[in-house]
Amino acid sequence: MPKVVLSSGSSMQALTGGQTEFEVEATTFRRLVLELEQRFPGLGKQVEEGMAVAIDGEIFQDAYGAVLHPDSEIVLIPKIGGG
Amino acid sequence: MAKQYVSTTINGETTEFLCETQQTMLDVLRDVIGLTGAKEGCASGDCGACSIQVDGRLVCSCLMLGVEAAGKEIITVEGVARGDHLHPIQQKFLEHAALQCGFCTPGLIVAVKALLEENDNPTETEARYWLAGNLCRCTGYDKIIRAVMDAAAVIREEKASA
Amino acid sequence: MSSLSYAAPSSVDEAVKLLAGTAGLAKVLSGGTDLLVQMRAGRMKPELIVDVKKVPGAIGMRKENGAWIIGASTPGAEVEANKELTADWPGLVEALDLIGSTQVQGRCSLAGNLCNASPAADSVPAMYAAGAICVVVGPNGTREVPVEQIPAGPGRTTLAKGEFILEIKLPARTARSGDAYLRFIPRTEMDIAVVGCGVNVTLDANGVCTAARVSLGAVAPTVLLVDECAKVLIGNKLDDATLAALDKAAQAACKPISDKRGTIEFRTKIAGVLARRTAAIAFDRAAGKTTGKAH
Amino acid sequence: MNYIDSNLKVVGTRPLRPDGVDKVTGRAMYSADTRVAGMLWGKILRSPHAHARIVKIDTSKAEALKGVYAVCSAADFPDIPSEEAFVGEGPMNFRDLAMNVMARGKALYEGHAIAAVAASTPAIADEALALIDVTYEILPHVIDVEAAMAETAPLLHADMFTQGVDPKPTKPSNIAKVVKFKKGDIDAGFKDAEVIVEGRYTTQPVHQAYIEPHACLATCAADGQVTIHASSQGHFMIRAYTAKLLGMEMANIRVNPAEIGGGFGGKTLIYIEPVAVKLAQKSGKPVKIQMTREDVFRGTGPTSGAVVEVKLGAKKDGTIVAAQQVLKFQAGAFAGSPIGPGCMCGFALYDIENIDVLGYDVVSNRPKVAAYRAPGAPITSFGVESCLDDLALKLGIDPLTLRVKNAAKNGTKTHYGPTHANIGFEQVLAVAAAHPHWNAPLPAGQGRGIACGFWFNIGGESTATVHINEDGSVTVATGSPDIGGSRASMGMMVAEVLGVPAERVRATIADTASIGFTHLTGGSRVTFATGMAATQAAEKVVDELKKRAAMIWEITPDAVEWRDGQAFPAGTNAGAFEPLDLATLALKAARTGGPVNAEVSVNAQGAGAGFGAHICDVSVDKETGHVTIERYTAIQDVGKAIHPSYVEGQIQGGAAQGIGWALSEEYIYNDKGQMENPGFLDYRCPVASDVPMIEAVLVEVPNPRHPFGVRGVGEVPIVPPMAAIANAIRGATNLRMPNLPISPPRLRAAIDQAG
Repeated sequence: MPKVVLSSGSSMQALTGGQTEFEVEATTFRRLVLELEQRFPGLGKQVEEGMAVAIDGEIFQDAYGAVLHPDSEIVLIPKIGGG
Repeated sequence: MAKQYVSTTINGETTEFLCETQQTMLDVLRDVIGLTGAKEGCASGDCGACSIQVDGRLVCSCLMLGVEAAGKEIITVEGVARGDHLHPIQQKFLEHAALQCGFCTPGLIVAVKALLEENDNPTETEARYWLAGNLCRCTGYDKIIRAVMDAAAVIREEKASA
Repeated sequence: MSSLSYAAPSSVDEAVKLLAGTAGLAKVLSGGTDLLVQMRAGRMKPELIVDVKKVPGAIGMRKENGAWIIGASTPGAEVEANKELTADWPGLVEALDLIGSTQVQGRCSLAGNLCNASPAADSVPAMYAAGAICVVVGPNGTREVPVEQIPAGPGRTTLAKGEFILEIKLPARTARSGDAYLRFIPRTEMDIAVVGCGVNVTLDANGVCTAARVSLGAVAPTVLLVDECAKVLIGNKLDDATLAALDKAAQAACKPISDKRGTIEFRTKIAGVLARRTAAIAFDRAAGKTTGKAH
Repeated sequence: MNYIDSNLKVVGTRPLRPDGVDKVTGRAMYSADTRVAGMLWGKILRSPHAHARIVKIDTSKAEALKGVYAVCSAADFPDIPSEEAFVGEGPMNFRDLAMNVMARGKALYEGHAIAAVAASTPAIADEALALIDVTYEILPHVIDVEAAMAETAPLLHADMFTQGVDPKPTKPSNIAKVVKFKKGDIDAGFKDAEVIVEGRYTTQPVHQAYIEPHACLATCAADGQVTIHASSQGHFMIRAYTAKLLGMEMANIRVNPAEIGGGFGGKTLIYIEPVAVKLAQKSGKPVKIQMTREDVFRGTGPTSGAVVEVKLGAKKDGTIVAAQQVLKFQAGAFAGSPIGPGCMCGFALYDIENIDVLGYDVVSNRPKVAAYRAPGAPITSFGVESCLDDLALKLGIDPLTLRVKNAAKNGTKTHYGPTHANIGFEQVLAVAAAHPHWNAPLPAGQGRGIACGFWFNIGGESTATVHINEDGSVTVATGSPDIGGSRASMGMMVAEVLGVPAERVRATIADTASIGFTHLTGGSRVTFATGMAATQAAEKVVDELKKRAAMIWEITPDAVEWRDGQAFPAGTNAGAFEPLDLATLALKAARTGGPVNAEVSVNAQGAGAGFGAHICDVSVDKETGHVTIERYTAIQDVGKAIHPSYVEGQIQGGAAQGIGWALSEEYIYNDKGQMENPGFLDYRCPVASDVPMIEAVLVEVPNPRHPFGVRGVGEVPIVPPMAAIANAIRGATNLRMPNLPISPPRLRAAIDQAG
């Protein structure tokens, strides 16, 4: 199952009761968000609106479609803007 | 409040306008006459975006009253091009990519024109000090200075072949 | 709303009448590079602006048996274009050239720089050093005033209501004389002087200083004419001992404030540094060594 | 399709920019250049106090003044709830945005908007402002970041509880958020280290200092439809934010993008647009608001000032085994400093096993910060790259060699999660090492410094349309405001795909009603993301053109080949036909199915990260503390330069801004918390005589995720300069200057202290 890692910079441990790593049954990012919301109310919304994700090393911002593999590592990080 | 009547020459055209005493030449150009080439970046003479020539001399139009224009010959950026083709300074600014946002460009074009009329063979240092009153935040000045030196060369050639 | 009127008289009498005759605040307009900024910021709310540039004598330069008479409203750029004046008073011309940008040079004037009465004005220390005389016209006629008697404090002058400066006179140049002005600013251009220094000297055939005037800007409420510095120079060549004494005397003369442009400590130290560097240029010029720009 | 290794005819050349002539002749229309008949002048009253309760606002005298048509204050705007959203640049709390646009209850910084008027002339508007009678209850204020973090500091927001700490705090604080990143075991790392260096560095807030002050013109029709003319880094951002703050439907707001006179991140927010719309609604007349330069400094966002603590541990051979950072960022009056990127960027350049970063987002009585070129990265890198220089010195290793030894490469896992892929940092360092500047003998008395920088670069949503005009000329329209020449690169990419000269393609920027949503111009995303949309739109047009040619030749489209702006039969068995060029096909468009156009919207992913290395030589006047930049070279991996001149320009401009940040730019506050230098006279941006020629060296490591290999270039160049200059000054004086700006008084004092 894909592994989700809360980079501590995401400051969302509050929502996960301190958990920083856990596995989630999901094959797409969209499914992942729904699963997160179900397991940790508020986290899914937070991820959607305020976060970017690194899936197997690559940063995605707003990427429902992104495909997850069974061995995928998903790191939740603050969304990135710029000047 | 009674407005002042002023008759002047702008870019070769006899121009008459009414303005309030406290209106600067920049206010008059932009808000009374509708020549918006000269820009307001600071209204205190620190950025040069409003540069114009008055009787050939480079000034900040934000540091001159509109009423002072009476009887003067004024050149704004709109009056720099030679008829339907660009002045060598304008051409070189384009060729050297000496502008990004372009907001400081009108003031720079006029300031460089004044420089090259006084000295058509400036050193890089002379050019940099002459233009120290024209702030540019985009380019780091590098390409502007290259454009100035190149335009100066063109103008010298023009004179030589004239 | 408050109404502001404007007049551009063509004679001294007319100008004086207008300035003296207004109940409210009447301001003289030469280059306007300070006045317009102050009006825009609401710090200055005049009722009448008298543009004196059309008054005979206000614009232009002439030399009368060695002495220069400069129209007090002449734009800096026009003064700098005068090669003969620049040869006689390179320091004063360079000081004028340091006011603002090229654009400001097209407007700013000696009288404006002096009457704005900022202790940091660039041309003023140079005028002090030069021993310039102001030709002041007013309701009671014309009087000649040494330049150092014009500023009364930051933003204040000793001119009476209705008076304005028509001309600035520079004394005739004697042999082996030279002047210089240096200022320190954080950038290379466009800043107000953190410290300014003017030096004007006359040397004998051996390079010994026989006459000197030294001035400092931005280290006190008004520009200072520092006799102690002059005393250090007179009777001496500009050797290391003299330079050290000059540095010390300049620092001792400082009564600066700490503000957004510099601290007391920094201004004081820099005053000493500039005094040395400016004197070196003035001595060289008096000895006929360099004519190049000091900056 | 991917063009990276194809033989390019247009991309990589230097044609004149399509909008150039308008800009050198004064014809280009910027925000403040638009005016309409019957227009009113709007002006904004700003708080003279750094922190004060607004007891009462009496506007009756102002309203009674002849020539005044409308007055408004916070009471006229909806009081919207706290809501985090990511519409524009970075997470945005709309309640904060609303309260920043018009103070509600409290003035939180000097310059905070309190009320606004619309009058027939600017002079009357000024007079009206003076007639607005505001009763303030002055509150204690706090300016500095560490003072604001203190338990006893004056609180800006009674409802602000520090996020990111467990358990949730019970007392409010000025610390909006704590951010942590960890990799490996930091304690083990330092135990393992043979050499340890640390430093404490401070940076000043600096303003983007775009030369064009914010301005806008709002008109409001009787049916409630609003049109806004404004320059910004995103007209869709203006529409979204204005709609949100006024409770309007987006469809009822149309924003026309004026030419923008610089932004650098500072125009990714709104300040005046909702106010202009409100005044237009109240007065029934068009309203123009134009900030003064003083308004810009007092009322709009600089980037954060900060305290940066860095500790590095290394082996004798130079291998860095532990890296620790504590960052305290000023957010201004509302939460939201770039602390996230600040925590991520500093160590992103290096392959380090054990990393620990702690960041604080802190509010104080200053204008709310706005994005500024690589937000957060220059601040964190000033600390890290200065500390690295000290480490190199202590190890006796050349500072460039030390960076090469520890450089991040493809596969390096960052401390914030992602793994670097397709990066060109090693290539950049190799070019630096071989560059004549790095190898030139150093003139006596001068110092040489080097520092590096990183920025993620982003992609995101963009829309582009390509039209083949009736005569075969081409128009490309996008939703991305052109802040530095992007119209040129859009036109060039389209020309390349169509196989026509750049001059045949005109690029424009469409308003919010005329093209699909496009995220704002920022994050160095336009040439990457909008360029991707434009390229794909051009490809769709080519496919369509092939279909049209096939129809004319009565063959199948796949038997048609597109080359050099013409359709050819693909091989002999496709048949023998004269090639059909754009003009011919355009002429036959009606007969073959109608106009040939395509629109493409993308949400571009795979933006390639950027790395740069800057080398600079300085001389120091030891008597005055004045620093002169003698030589400057900026090397950067740009992926692929579409128009090299404008890529170089980005790098040169970023470097010059960094020079100002390093030496002369700062906010000076008095003890009342009022800014003392709100103008270009005493807020000292570099002028032409302050900087040397800046050599921009383009390294091209293509980004495989973009059809032309593009990666963002606009932000990286402002990251290295401060440390590069500080390192050069250390070389010249043997003094480590940890506090910015390195102004003459500071440097002279340090020189005297060292004796």
